[in-house]
Amino acid sequence: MILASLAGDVLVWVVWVVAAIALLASGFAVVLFRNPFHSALALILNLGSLAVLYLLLSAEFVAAAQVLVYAGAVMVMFLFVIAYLGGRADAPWASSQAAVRVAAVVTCVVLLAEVVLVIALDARDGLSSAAEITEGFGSPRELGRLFLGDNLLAFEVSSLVLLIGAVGGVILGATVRRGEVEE
Amino acid sequence: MLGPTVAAYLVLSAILFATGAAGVLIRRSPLIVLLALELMLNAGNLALIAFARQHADSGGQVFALAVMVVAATEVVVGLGLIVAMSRKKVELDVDALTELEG
Amino acid sequence: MLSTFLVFLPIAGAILVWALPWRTPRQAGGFALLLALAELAIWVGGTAGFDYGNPGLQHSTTAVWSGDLGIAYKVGLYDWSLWLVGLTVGVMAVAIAYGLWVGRERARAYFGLMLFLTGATVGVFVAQDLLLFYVFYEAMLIPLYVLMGVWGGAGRALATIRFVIYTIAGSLLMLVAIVALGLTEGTFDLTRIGTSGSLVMFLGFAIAFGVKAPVWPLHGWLPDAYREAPPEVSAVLSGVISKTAAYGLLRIAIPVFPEPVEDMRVAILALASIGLVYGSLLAFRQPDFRGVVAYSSLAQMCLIVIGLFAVNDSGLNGALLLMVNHGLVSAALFLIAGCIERRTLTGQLARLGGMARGRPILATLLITTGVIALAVPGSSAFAAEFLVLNGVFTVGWGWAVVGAIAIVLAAMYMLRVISAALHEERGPAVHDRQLDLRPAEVGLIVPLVAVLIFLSFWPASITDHSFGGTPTATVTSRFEAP
Amino acid sequence: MTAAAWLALFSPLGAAVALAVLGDRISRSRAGLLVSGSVLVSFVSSAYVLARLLSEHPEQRSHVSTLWTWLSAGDLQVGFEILVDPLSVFMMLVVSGVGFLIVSYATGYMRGDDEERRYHAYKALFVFSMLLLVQSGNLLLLLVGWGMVGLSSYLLINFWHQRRSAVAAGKKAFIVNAFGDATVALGLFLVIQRVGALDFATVFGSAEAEIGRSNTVAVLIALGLLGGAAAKSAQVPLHTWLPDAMEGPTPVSALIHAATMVTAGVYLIARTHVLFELAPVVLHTAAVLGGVTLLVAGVIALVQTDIKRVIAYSTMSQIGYMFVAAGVGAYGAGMFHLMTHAFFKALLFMAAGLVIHALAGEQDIRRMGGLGRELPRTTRAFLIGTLALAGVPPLAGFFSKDEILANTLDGGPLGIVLFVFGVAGAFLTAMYSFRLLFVVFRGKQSEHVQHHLHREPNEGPLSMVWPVGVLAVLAVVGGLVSVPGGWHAVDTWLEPVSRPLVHPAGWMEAFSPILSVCVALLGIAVAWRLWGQASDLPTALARRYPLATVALERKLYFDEVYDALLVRPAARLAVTLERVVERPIVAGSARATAGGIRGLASRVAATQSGLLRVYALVVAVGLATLVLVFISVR
Repeated sequence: MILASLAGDVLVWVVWVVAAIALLASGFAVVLFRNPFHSALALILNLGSLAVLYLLLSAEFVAAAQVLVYAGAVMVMFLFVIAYLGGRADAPWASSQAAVRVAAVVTCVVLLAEVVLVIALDARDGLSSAAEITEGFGSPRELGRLFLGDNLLAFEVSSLVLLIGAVGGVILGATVRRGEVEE
Repeated sequence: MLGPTVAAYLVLSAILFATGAAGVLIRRSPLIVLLALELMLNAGNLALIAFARQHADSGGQVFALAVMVVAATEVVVGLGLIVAMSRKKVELDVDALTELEG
Repeated sequence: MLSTFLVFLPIAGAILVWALPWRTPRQAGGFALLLALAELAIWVGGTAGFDYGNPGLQHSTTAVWSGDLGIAYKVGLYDWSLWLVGLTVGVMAVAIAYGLWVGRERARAYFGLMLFLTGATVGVFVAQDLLLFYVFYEAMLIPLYVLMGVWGGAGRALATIRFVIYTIAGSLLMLVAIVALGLTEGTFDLTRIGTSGSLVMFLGFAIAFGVKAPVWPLHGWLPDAYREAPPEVSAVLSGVISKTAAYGLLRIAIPVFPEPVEDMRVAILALASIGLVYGSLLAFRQPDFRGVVAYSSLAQMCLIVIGLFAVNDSGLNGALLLMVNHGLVSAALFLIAGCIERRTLTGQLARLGGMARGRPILATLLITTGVIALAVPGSSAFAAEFLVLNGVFTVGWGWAVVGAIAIVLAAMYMLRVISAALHEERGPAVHDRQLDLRPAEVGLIVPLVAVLIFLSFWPASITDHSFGGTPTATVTSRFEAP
Repeated sequence: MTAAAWLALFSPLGAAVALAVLGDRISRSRAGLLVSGSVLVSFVSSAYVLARLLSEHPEQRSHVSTLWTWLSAGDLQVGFEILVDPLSVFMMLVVSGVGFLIVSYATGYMRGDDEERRYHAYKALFVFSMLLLVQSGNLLLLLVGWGMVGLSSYLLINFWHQRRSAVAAGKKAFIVNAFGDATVALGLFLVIQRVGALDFATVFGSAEAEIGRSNTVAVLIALGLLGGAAAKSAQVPLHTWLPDAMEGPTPVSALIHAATMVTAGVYLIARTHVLFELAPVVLHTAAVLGGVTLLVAGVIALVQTDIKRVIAYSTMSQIGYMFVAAGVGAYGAGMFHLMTHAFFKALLFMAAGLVIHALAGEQDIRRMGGLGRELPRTTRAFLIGTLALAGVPPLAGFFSKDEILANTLDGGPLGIVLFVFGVAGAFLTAMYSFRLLFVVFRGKQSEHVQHHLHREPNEGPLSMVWPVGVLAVLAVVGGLVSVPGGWHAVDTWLEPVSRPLVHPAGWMEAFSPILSVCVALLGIAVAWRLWGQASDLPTALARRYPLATVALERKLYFDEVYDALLVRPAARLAVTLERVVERPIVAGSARATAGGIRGLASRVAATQSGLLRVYALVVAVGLATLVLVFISVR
């Protein structure tokens, strides 16, 4: 039993390390690639590795949603738009102002350092061991119960947000088209 | 819990967030800014799910799903704006948009 | 439930006025007036079932917002704040009726704002949670900014800006004090909050309320605001809104900060006494009707503050009576000023005069209100000022002497304004064609004056039915029911 | 019995309210009838109360009745209460009796005025206020009545409000009286502080124990009350408003500024004599004020040329006598003079009113003369009034004035001085009153009289003539209720309420009348020499002493001094405050905030490059800083 669980632990570690590396690498790639098309592809990888991490965190349903909705639908939309824009999508890599660029990077590093510091301060006690989880943790059933129970309002508001987003997208397209006709 | 502690996930999340933030702050292409924003949102999601695991509370996952909804909506609107800009023959450069100047 | 109902009936009404498709402005205004009168009727009904022997909170409703921070929606009425709520709903009903009679433009916005103002002001008087109090306090100011800035006179822009800046500066100080007090006490619930010895927090509240009242020298916004706002808004502003400051001092600053009150009492009494004499002297110099009433309001509010900070039976009862009384008096005076300005198109005293001739109703109402305002013995104002000065007399006889001098000065400026408008030769802006008060105007002002006369015959109707009969003990024990 | 007293109190108020509500829906004559009827009701009720009191034992003639609590603060409870006792009934009878006669007279005098109804309403309000003053059962309600008579006096003085002088006079009267109200209120604060109550029984019962004798508090309380009394009764130095108050209609002068309101100061001293006796110094001050006033007013009256002003100064002078009486502790004598003075002074004013009526509003005695032949009845009435005023036996003024003088003789050294003052005053009184009589009714008719006199049968409407007749009778016989050496009905009646401090011996009661009658006859003789026949002596005297003449004509410069000491400095202070403090606060704050905000705005605007990324950077920096703050504070 101990061996089996040890083997499982090692397996999980391996998966985690791979996923983490993929996550960070693809993240950097998104930011650093010059071509938005490549960046988008990197983001898909990023989202995929995130889904793996979600699985490791016993969030099966979210992982599935991540892959289907995000990596699937949303990213496809991205790619379509990038393809539609074609060459115009290419943009200069960096800001015109060097000072802003440096300040931006420094700020991000400081922010990172601060957050890591906070996590480190808590790593010993608060974050040292996770709570025990039950069988159904992260299952669609439980999430469904939560969504339609305690968080019904949030659920409804989310749907409303989606609806408004969709309407907004349509309107943005429509006004532009009319503008073109007038031209 | 198998594998690394939640703290490790949180560090990952922090790095990812910082990367995304840097992307937003230094890239000029609105498309890449949008992508970098997605990175930041996902970093947040990762932290949420990590905490959900930490406290054995599915509420965090619900929250993450809600964030996804917001992200998807944002992408729709953001891409719509970009397409509109392109149709209006506006240069696709964030620094070119200085209408808000005071 | 009564408190909640009194707050949200007008607010709901405001939403209806804004949202429903009214066919004519008059319909919207009529609906608003109907609601205001219904509110008044509910209040009258509430006075009947009130337990006046009990100094504790009554008709209260509680709904917790945040248990950890101790924030809740908690409202309720005390036997003394009941009168201030009554003043509010009464004066607001009259003001709305005046707006309807005058026919304000953009009626839906106007009447909606007036109703909203009613609800928010009642909210200030019933809120028993510090943050809720702050929310209502700010909610009350917003409609005032708009009412003053949109429907005001020629100089409204500057007046509004000045009012906004002064009040916002005051409010921010109060917000800081509220947060600090709530966090140190662990609750924002006014009925559970303990006493605090913090001078800084006390000053935060005191300055915020001092701006709103106003107390000298924080009155920079006052003259222009009272001059430029529409008359009925000036009436509300000086009649009702200024009382929220006095209410705040009485409900929060004095009971919660006993030691700072003790330490600062001389300073505050000195400022208020200066303001009292100062306001009376300047009122005597003002060239226009509303200016006189504005500065007299400054003096009266200072007198209320003097009574409050005497912190004894006589001073507290007197201050409360004076609040109600001054609310009615200044509302009536501003409405009369409005009626005069509608006829002569000016409030300049030099251009008025001789209006008593052929206008007996105007003359009677102005003289009656005026002599009540100057506290002729036998008037409710006299009863109130007598108590206030008697209260402060026991603190130090000098304060009472200053107050007595100021009351003689009050006689001077009030008689000046009465004579300048009504007596002597006819002024250049006065013509025989200008009518006496119309029945509608009489119907607006007479109820205010009637209540004043009633109070003159029976001032104890308020002093006997407040603070459970034991003002000092009730206030120092922070209004706990025994 | 108390019900009757309440009826007496509220009946005029009811009339006033009815007139206010009805407006022009009631005819003018009915308005007059309503008011005089209501005052008659008061008089009849008062008489009924008197009858009931007479049937009781003298020591039990005191009844308090409270309708409701008027004002309260903790332990302090002040009721809306009246006190029925010999003193208040005495005053009720004077007020409602003389009031009824004068109100009836006024229905004729004011007939045809545009705002007759308003006049009657004010008059009813005044009678109510005055009754409240005298009936009140506690000090606060007394102050209420006190202030409200001042208010009605203001309203009636500037009744003819188109006249600038009338408006100014009204304001002046009100403000001087407001000063008096304020000092009374301050005195009451001290009483509350010491005694904790304001009703007469408690205050007088525990005054000595709680306040003490002759200490600062006792003196301050009495000074406060004296301030009010002096202001209301127009005693030096607070007398300047009374002559100006003659701007009001003549019946007003008769009722308010002669018969009732101005004598309230004497009533106040008699009513609160317990408090005054705790501070004898103040009581003596009151007597000295009275003595000074009676001389000053008497001298000024000698040179005044307005018929009503002469009588007004005479009123001041006579109230001076009452103050002397009250100040030496002869309260009964003071109240007795108050009553007889009400009779003969009201008579004089109403007779003067008939003259003014006949001359269509003319009040300057230099434009009169020789009216005796034209207005015989008026002349007779005026003569009776003058004789009574001068103290010629056996008219009313003789008995009351001599009772005062006799009482002063028992008042120690100060009393002797006051006696001398009083005798000198008697001389002056005889002189100025007969001057008036001679100048107006004897001598040659002036051109003005010849042109403007309009004759009426009976010399005036019946409603004006009959009250004058009644008052003339009263001025003749009214003094007989108290005869030196015989009986002292007024003293005996008031004894339970205000026991006198002085008890003149028999020789005093014999000596003072003989002396004062001699002096009065001397005064009349001098007046006859100066004004009774054609003579240039007055003008010669005036030329001989120009400074004194001018000083007297300018009323000894009291107005000028007040103007320089109080009015102008206050006005200057107001102007200075406005310029030095108010403008900087109001205008300055506006300029400062506007300028500051504009400057701040331009600086902030410079940072708005429009570059979204820079904005986001600022947000990120802010976030980083905030996190740093959270880390460091945890």
